[in-house]
Amino acid sequence: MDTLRFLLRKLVEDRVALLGAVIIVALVLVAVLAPWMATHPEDVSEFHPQIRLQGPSAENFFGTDRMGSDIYSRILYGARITITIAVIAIGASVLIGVPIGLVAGWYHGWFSDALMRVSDVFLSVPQIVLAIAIAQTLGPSIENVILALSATYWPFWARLVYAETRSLKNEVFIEACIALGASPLRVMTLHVLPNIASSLIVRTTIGMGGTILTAAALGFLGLGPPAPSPEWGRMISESREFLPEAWWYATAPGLAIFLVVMGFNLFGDGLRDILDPRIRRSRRHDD
Amino acid sequence: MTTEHGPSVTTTTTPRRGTRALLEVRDLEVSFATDGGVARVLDRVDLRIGEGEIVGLVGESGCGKTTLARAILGVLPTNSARVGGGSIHFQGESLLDKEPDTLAREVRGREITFVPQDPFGSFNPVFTVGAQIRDLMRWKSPALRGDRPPMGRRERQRADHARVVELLRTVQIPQPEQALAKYPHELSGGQRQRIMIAMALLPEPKLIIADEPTTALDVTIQAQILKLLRRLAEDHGVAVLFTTHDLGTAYEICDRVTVMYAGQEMESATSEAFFNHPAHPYTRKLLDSLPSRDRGLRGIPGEIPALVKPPPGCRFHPRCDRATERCARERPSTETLGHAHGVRCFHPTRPGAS
Amino acid sequence: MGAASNPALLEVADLAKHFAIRNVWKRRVGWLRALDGVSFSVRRGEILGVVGESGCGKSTLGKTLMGIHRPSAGSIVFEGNEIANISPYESRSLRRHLQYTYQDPGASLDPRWKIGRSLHEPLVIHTDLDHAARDARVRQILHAVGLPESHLDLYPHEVSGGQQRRVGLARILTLQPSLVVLDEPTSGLDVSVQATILNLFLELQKQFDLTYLFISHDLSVVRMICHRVAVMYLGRIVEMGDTETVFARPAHPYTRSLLAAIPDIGGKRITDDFWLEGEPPNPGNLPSGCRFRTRCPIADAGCAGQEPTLQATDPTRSVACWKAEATS
Amino acid sequence: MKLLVLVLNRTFWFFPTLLGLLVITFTISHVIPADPVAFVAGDNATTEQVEALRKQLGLDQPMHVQLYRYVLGVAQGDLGVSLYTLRPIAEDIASRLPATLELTLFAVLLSTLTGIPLGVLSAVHRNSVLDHVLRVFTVSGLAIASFWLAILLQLLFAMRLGWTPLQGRIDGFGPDTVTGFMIVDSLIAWDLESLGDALAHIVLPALTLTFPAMATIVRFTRAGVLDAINSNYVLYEQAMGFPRRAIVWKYVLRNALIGTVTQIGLIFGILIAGAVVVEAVFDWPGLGLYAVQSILQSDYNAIMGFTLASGALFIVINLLVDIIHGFIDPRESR
Repeated sequence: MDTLRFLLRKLVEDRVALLGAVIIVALVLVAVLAPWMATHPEDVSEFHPQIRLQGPSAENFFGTDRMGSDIYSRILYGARITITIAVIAIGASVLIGVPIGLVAGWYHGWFSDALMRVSDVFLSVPQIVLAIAIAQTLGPSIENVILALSATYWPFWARLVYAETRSLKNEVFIEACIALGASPLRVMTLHVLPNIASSLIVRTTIGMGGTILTAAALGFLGLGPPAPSPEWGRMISESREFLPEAWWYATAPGLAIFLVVMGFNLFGDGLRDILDPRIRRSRRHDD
Repeated sequence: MTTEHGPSVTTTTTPRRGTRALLEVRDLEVSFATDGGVARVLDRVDLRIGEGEIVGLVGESGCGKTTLARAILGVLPTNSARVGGGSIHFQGESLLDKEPDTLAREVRGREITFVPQDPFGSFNPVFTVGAQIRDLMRWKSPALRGDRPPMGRRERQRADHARVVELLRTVQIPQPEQALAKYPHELSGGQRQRIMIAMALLPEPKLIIADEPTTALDVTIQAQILKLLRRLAEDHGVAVLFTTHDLGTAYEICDRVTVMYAGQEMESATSEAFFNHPAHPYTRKLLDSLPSRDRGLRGIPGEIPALVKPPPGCRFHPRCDRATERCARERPSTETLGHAHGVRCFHPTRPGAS
Repeated sequence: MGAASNPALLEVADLAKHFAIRNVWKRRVGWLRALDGVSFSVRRGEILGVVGESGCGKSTLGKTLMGIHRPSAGSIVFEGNEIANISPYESRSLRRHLQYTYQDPGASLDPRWKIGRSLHEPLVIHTDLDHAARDARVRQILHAVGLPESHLDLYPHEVSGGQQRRVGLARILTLQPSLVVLDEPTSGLDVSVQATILNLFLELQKQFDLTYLFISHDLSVVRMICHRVAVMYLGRIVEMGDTETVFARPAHPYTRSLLAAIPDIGGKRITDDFWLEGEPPNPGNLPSGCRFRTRCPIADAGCAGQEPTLQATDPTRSVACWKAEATS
Repeated sequence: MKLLVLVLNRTFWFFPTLLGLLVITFTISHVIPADPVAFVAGDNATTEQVEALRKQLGLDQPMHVQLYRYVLGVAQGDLGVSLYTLRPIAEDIASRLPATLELTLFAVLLSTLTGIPLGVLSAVHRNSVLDHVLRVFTVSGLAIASFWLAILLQLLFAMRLGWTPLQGRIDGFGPDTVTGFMIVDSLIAWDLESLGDALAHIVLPALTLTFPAMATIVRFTRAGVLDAINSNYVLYEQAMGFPRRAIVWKYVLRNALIGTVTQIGLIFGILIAGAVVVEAVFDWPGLGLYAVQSILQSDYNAIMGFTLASGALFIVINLLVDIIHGFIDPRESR
């Protein structure tokens, strides 16, 4: 409770991080309230070819697309897709990566080495490349994008937790717990995990931004949820044929992606400043 | 007195040189901005170093000795520290009035050099020792001084190199050429500190500021380094400001000792007077707290005050058993008790009294 | 010192800890003998000092005793039970009365746990006491080490260095240990605080019937409070005996140089007097025979052959030096 | 010597990692149930035709035999044939590699040459206007979708202003191929017209890629410099009166660069990832465009070949980074 209040106070002091937080909250609100906020909620699946490619107006705030659907309404519904993909994919990566990193970091031996080698193999390809391969094989759909992203992103958390656990193992207070006769499970869950939580939270927040970008890129390449899904990357891809005349078509979804990713990055940066200067001690080496 | 503090200190070296002031610090005030508020880390501090004199600046953690050393060098952290008043005169010139660039070019590394506390982190890890010494000589070679006959670059480099090798031998680096080719992490702590001392002597300075130079070292290595530092300072006629938290080390090499407490200097005297006839209650208690079979274990009750909200007046008064109301009100001015023995206390132990 | 007749609480025999030196291929290219055949016993009620410079293995000794390092050889018998080679978790019932305090007790506390919770933890691990019973015990110990109860709600970084040491002590005292390993318990403390903490050690020893293994590099402190002292050099004990004997008539040349290196206010200045040259050799590549011979002023060809073992020179002291007879 | 051992050690891990990657891509393409043969053969193919094609592609064999053949093939530089064109994938990739390399190297050069000095300046003048501007710049560099930035740049510079070509790598035939790098080849042939044309074509895609890469470099350099500035050796150098300029641009920078260099692998990851979409937008005939075309044609084999090739490229780059790191950091001893 104390920590939460401390966090909130620091957040209010750091304007930039606060801006990030506001953007994230806004994104969530938009996703939840999309049916009520949208001016043309039916346009997610309905077309009006007679008013296609209209510029921004009082009726269509961000103009209309090639099918005559209201871009503003589609952007709002797109937020749902973005949030779903990012939250589930990152959640799954964390759930897979954290235990693996913790176990590999705590124990020494061939099993730990093997776990880390496997994650190294995954990290040896740029994430989007592997995600493309997986998403392409599975076929375009939200579920498959989530699967592709989880499969490619878990090694990041495994690596992070592995490194943090290894360095925490050298910390005196962990050694003191071992000397006191605490069980490995006790040390890992009650001492190691809480002490790496802050860097985990920071990386996860920033990771959200990265995942959203990758998901959008998959959508742009046609590997995301199929048409007529209002996925932001797909909308930008559709707009290309109608440039430069229909400039609004690409602008709105691009700005949406930019704002959301920016929100997560700013918030993550702010969290880093707040959480990281924790009481870090110099490690003493054995005499 | 003498019975209480062991056998009398006999200084074989009578106060050498040291008659003319090389460095004079007066009423120096330095504040740091911290999370908790403004901390006045130096509160109207006086310090005097005579030519060729080894002066020990002694005090416990947080007493401001390192800040004073850095203030003299002009390398206080620029974003948090502020000099609030007072003066620093070196060879009669005010250092606080000099431009930062002039200070870096003409004083630091030339007239005043530095031996750091941490020989592990004070070498740049990614350059060889030789490369770092070459750079030092490029900017600070004594051959570059105005009063030396001009030399060609080649000629100067050759002379400098010879001087480097010779000095490294003097500080007992057995194979100087090989040591120069090494990276800092390939040398032991003792070797690194020896090279640091050589580097401090290379520019032929008037004053070396050695900030806890033996704290990171083992006792046998510390003994070697102290011995070396004292001999070299005497041979080269260079004055040394030696900060330490260890009264024993100060006893070993200092001609004079100044003791500080919580940002105020308390007492300043020749080693002989300081260890035999301490006048300030803090000095006496500090000496008493050294482990000794005769005295047993005597600590000083209480804790060192936080500098953000220090006690008014004499900062030691809350832990002092001689303190009166006046001590909490005003800071004592320096009272001279004997030959160059100054004490900042309303109730000092006067010579003769016991 | 009155403890001489007491039975041994801890018996250490031929204890060794060798760390593998590996190259980039992770292949072993040598051994770093941090601890190389150390034997001693600690009697109930005494304070045994272990002194030496960095790299002498005194910290490795403490950590091997605690089971943090697995010994490469030798035995550790505590209260009659062999505890070498059993992990601290598996042998926790045997080790409950053998506890360890860290050089920097602030760092030995989880920075995210309040002091109160950290003080409860040993009892949670070792006993079935409920919260109220634990709390009573914790408060009692807190009082004994001279800390206010309000400290239970503070985080470690919110208290001073001297107080952190008290917390560190309180944490292990909750388990009612018989032997406490104090690893560099005064390093980093100001002298004015040091004396207070040392007095606390002595008081607690009486109050809780403790035995101490006092590991320190500070010889003047060791001289003040230890009954017996063991001097270590590069992983071996080179001299061991009653503190008075060792300090008054050191027999090993290394002990003599250590004593000569301590500044002695009012005494002879080391800047006039100190004679030991050079630095310890690399512990991964030790000289043959006596490991001190490369720095020893009295070493001769004989010292390069066999390694000397501890031999009693008088009833209260033993020395590992070929030339001890000639010099003591 | 130490460095040599390091290089050997790193090289040693190259093959197991690549093999692991191979197994992963194979698993993705073969274990996941989808019948590429039916797709390739088309809807009106007879069962016999499908089976014949299956046999021709070796897909009738048991899984482990297929994996064995695949590995064997890759070891000989054979990535199989495209399901769409039936051309050898390895040849396709080899012919497109120079275009991607030229683009990414150009971007790396641009981003390091600008990013490092800017990172140093923003650390040295912390909290100045420059620092704040750069902070906004770096945060947006990492938040902007590269395909969107590419479209915006096209919209402005190619469509509205007409300063640069809209897409492609060169107009006309270009210089004779020697290295495969248009810019280098036109310099070799001293064909200034082609050179100008090549530069005009590369500038927009390179800028798109540079933006996030440069943001990363600025960030890491800034953090590294700040770390170094607060170190004891800088205090020592200041106390000994070393010139400020030398302290920053020689002593501090060298230390900060060690951190930045380790991030170059990461930066190449950003670039290769960016190249996929950016090449698609600018119709740049490299690996990325190849991948995107293969996606549209559902050419599984080609996508696997692309994955493997970019993985290998990425591993090689990280190997090089490690070696450079070994050179500039004398403490390296892992």
